[in-house]
Amino acid sequence: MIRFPKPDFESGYVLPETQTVAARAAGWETLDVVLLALALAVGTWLVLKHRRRGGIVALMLACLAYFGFYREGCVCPVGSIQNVAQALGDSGYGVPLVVLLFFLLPLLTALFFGRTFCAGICPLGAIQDIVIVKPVRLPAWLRHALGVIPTLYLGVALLLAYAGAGYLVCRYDPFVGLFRLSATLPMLIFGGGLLLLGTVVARPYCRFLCPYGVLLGWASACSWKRVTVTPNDCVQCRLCETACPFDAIRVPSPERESEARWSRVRRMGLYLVLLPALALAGGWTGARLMRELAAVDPRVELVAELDAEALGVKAESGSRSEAFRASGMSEAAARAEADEVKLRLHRAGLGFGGFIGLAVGLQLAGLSIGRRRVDYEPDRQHCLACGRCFAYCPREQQRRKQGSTTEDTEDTKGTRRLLCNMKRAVGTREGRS
Amino acid sequence: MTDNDQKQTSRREMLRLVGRVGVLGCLASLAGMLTGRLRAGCIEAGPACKGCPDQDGCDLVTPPTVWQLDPAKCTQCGQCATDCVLAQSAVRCFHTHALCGHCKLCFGYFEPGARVLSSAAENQLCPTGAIQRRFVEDPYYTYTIEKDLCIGCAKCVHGCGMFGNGSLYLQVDHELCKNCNECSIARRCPANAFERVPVSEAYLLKGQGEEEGH
Amino acid sequence: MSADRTTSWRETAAWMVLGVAGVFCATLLVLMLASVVQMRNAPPLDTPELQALRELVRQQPEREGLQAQVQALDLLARRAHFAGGNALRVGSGMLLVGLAVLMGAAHVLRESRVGVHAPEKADDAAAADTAPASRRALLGMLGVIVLLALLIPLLRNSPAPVVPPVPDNGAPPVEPDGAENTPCLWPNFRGPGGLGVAADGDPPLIWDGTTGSNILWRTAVPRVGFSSPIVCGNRVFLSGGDASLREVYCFDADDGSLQWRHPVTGIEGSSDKLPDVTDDTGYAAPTMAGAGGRVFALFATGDVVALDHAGERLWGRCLGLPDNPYGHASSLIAFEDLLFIQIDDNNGGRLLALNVADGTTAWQVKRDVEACWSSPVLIQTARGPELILNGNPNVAGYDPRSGALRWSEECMSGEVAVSAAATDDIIFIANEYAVLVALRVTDGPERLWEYDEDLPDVASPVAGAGCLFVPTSYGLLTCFDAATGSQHWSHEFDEGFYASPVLAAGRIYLVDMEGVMHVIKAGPTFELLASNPLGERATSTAAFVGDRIYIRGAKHLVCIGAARE
Amino acid sequence: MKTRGIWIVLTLVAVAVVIFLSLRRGGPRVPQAYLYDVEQYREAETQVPLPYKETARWPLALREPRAVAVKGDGPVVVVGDRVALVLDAAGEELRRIELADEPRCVAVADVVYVGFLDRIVAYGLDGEKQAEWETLGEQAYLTGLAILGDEVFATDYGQRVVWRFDAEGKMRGRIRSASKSDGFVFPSPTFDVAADGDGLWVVNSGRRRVEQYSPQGKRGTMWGRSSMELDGFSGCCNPTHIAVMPDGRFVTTEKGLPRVKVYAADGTFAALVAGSVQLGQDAGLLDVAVDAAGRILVLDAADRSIRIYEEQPDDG
Repeated sequence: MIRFPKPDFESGYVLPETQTVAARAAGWETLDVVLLALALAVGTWLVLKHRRRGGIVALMLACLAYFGFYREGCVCPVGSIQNVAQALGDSGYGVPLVVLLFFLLPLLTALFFGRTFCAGICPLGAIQDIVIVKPVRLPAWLRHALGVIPTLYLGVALLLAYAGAGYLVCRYDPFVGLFRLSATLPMLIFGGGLLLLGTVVARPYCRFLCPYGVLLGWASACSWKRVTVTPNDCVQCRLCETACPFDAIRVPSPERESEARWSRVRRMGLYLVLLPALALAGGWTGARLMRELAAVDPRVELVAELDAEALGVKAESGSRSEAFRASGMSEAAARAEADEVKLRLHRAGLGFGGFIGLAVGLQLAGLSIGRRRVDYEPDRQHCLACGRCFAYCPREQQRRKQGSTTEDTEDTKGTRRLLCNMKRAVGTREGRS
Repeated sequence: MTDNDQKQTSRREMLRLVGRVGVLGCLASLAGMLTGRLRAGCIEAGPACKGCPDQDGCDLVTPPTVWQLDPAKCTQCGQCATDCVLAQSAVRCFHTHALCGHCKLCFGYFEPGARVLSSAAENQLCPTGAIQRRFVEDPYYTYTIEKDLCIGCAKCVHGCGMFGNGSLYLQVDHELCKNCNECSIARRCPANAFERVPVSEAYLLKGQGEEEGH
Repeated sequence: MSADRTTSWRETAAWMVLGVAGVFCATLLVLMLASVVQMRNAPPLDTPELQALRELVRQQPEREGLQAQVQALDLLARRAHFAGGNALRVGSGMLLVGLAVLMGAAHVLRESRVGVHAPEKADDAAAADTAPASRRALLGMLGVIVLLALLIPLLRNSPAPVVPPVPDNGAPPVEPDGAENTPCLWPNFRGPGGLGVAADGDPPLIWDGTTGSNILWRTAVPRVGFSSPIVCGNRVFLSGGDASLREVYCFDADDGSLQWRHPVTGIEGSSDKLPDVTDDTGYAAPTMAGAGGRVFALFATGDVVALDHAGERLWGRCLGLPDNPYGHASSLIAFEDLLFIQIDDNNGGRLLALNVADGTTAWQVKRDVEACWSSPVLIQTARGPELILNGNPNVAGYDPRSGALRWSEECMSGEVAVSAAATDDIIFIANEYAVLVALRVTDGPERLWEYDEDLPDVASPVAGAGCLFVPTSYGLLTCFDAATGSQHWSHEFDEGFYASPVLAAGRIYLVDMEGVMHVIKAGPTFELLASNPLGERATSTAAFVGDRIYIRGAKHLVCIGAARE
Repeated sequence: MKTRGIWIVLTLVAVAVVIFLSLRRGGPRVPQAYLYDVEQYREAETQVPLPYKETARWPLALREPRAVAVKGDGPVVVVGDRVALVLDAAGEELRRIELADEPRCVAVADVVYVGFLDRIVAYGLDGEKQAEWETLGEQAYLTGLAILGDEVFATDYGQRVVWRFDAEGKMRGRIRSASKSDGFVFPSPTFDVAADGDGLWVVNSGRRRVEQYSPQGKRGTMWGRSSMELDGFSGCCNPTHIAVMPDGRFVTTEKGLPRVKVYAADGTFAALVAGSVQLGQDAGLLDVAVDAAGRILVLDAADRSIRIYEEQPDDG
């Protein structure tokens, strides 16, 4: 049954079909996953076995070109956390397998081999990595303070996705606009600003914003294998001390302790006693924060608009309330839905805030433990496995020399320079003592 | 001293092992939960189930999906033209000719109140002149959309839907759409007309066999 | 030696490239930003000139040359739109290449400097000393987050949600259709539907107007009136007036400050002749009504005005001077987009429905009744909402949308001033010298029970909790079983009642003429919970919104509520 | 030196955040040029007097009411949802006739003629099925019925003809346009017919006019002009329905800008009965009938009701 019979054309006019261009075929998505897995494998090999920055840079540029500029940023593991969270909260939403794999693969890699994904595969990391010009060292206190932000961001983003209120991380992805050569002005300023900042503060998004980095960091903290500065044993030459632009190399603990043991223990005890209070404060803050943030949900937005209209504030054309009235849905149902979202976020915020409070409390307590460290080693959680420190280590230079021919390559040139430096450094130290 | 160090090291290794197993368990149960639910049947009304009458035909995992907008829900607010992350919106006007009345006076083409039915700028509705009007035979005309010019503002959709048969409507054109994880138009769409559809049925074209009531 | 020379040559080249690329990128960036800002602020397709010209063509289609101008401008605009987009695309590509070159040069420069800086002087203490600072920083960060959570509501500067938008799941069945769209929680005389039942909230039990205990504010009302307050959002509206002027007042519900007063003057068709009114009816006896961001007021002169919440008049109209022995007293009630006015005077009665948008008459029905002073109430029945009008001699139900008379029952007599009470589809109606009768209205009026002693003549009854409470002007309050009409209890108070009782939070609130509000448990056994003096006489029905009571005394508008600690 | 750098960096971040937040405010606005605007025509409706008032509204217990007809001062018949409702003059339901299929149009004299997609079925006012007429073919799509004398006329949108039947359902002939270049055009299914002493009045909606035909199919006068103004027919295909008043005037309804209007017997605009303010902006097709007392019955499918309009001098 055709509702509109064809006009009685006599000239033999044939109705044209509506032309559509097919979406990118599903096969391509499979290719994305395969390439991701391949890149992770190659990256891991480069970082743990090959140990050369050059290879990592090559991989990074390749991934930036493919995942960044060619695939234009979607879907990326950073965003995938929200799909997973939404699937947990909304039984009507299914995560496509591709997205699930994008979420899992880098995490699994981190769990066994460290943050290879950050080192050379993530396009967001890569674009920041290539703009590092003159990294400054940030003081530890600042790193600790800013380090809370990603966890917070992760929590907020996950909760909003869980409640179905949208994908915050994707919305405020600063670099995806650069990959597409098309961004709104605010996002352009945000992304450009981060890159500008990134010339002196290395990878600011990765370290102080990226929510997926938090998960990778946790996984990496208990990884099976990991990046080391030196291929075998540390000679304590201190040459690698300034090698890391991300301040992720931990130096050996001093011989004598700056603080008496009992006072440290006492303070740790105090923080442990304070834990419940911190968790409570966190919970209260989280609940409050999430209730406010519920305003970004379209359903809550609609009710806010209806309320505003009831107070006599005219909504502009094309508003949610206008479309809502056209849909004929009952206002009570809309309100119930919005209340449900708010309640859900409120409850989830309570739990998550408590968790943050707990985590920060534990970190505070942990800062009171004097952990003994004898060698220079990368921080398990924060090392991005970029491989910059390798070339600074004299033992590494030795290893490479033994393995390579006598050709005067860039590497050996660097080694010569470094060994010379090392001698100088050791000389000053001896001279002082 | 060394003995103490070793003890400490092994203790930490142990802790790490526990942590590793814990994280692994978390990830495995997460993956199991998300795929297991799909395996158990269909998630209700999810993209996996689109187009199959019963649950038997469902895929075991959710197929890749793309964004599309449901013309039945669209209110022609005009935001598709401004809210896309792309400078040129991926939403464009589509035309189902089988629904078209082939009017001489087309309200998707002419300004309401146009006095002369000519293609002069002052008579045309489309801000970019993206609609082509051609004479077929008395009294019928045909209208086609120049895709490259269309900005997806839905002005013509509004006119055609209000006075005519609604043969003009908006669709996400997958030639342009980047398939963002979160579609920025979908987020602001006042009518919640955007949804994810399986990549195999990427368009919701009007007039596909069904008879609509009016 | 040779290595050094190479290095310096590379360095020089890198510096040059860096400089050129830097200047190139900076220039491009500035140009592109300017273009983006311009496209954003003035989209070429949306130039005001083009819009104005198109409008001109529409108005003066015959004018020569206009069309050509539009066409030329339109072409320019389209070109600018598409060219702008293309330029930005090309520009960003070029910028990207420029940045790549810039970064390449910067890296070459950095490479050439690697190794120049030796590790810094060792200060072993520094490593250990970071812990306390980090601890402080972490705690500081926590503080910042908590502060942020506290500040966010302020930063969002949204209008404070003054209207608690919560008709709970158990919204009262008497609430008329469309009430959920209105922000007015006490929209008219005797609250939602005009039935004297407060939807929710827990008003205080005890206060004392003479000492100020649990009195939130008390504001003088400029002109007298027997009308009751209505509450929309965080505003309380009242009407007042005397022979010289009739006014509408708006008070802030939170602090009682008088927000504005609107003199009802200059209404077309309103004559200078004033009606004959008695002192205990006055010029402002009808209570106002509020709906959809508007409030409406009617006066004994027959003038009706619609105002917005800011006090601007939307329309005003004179319905003609009512010919009424005491003065017009029937209150307003609004439903959907109609405002209902019952004018039963010596000329016979009529029921008017005015469009709230412009005050035009949507429909009007004639009523064959004597003069009366009762107010319409709105109930929900199986066949939709129904407007119940008490009159002499008929009680009648109307379809509020069309004005069609659904039923009518002859049972009243005397000077009818009492309005109906209702539970579901049973209405209770009474008047002195007539009868108290319970009518089931769905299947034609069916008399359920009757009672003919101790009848009210000013205050209206209220139904709820399975009971019907009937006050009289000589101080007797009687409680009946709503279903059977059997009398549960009866209690004589010292003073009589002109104000109507309100059922709120399972209690009956009833103020006597001396301003003492009695709180009685709403149930089949009599239990006087409290008697609270207002400090002045009171004859108007109070408004109950949330946990507060707004009541008009002889001179003041008073807000009763639990004082905040 | 080092700390100063950090503070510079922090300031940079803060400035970036502030700029970002300040730009976020407001969100993108849709340019005026992208919005479809017919407000001035709606505005025009409010500038004219409305001599007809809606005196009653009869709610219908139908999900999708399709058509309405009235027999002089007698019963009103509404069809939709596979049922025909017979109402009295006050809107009370007298009878409910179950139908086998989805009805499209209706006419009533002593018999109720219900038009389905491709055929007409006659029922008695008592609800008894009297006759089922022959199908009009696969292409048929009936949209309107009218009774003239003892003959029944049906408009067929699918085949662009008006069918002529005798009371028994025997086809007597068909009315089709004389020439294609000046004939019937129906971009959408809006093809209605009404009858009075002068013959048939057929809506040629694609040309925005009403044409008079003799029962034999000879075209007589025609009236109506295409215009967005109040006195003309707006849109691509209006009017959608027509009815003739006892005094020979016409009532027409329009979609797009929903309007019910009265035209004088010579086709000049007489009055606006109701416009989009009264009917709502999203009213669909509005069938219309007029009873012997001159009451206008408008079937408002969106509101699922019949609106009764009566001429009232003035309410003072």
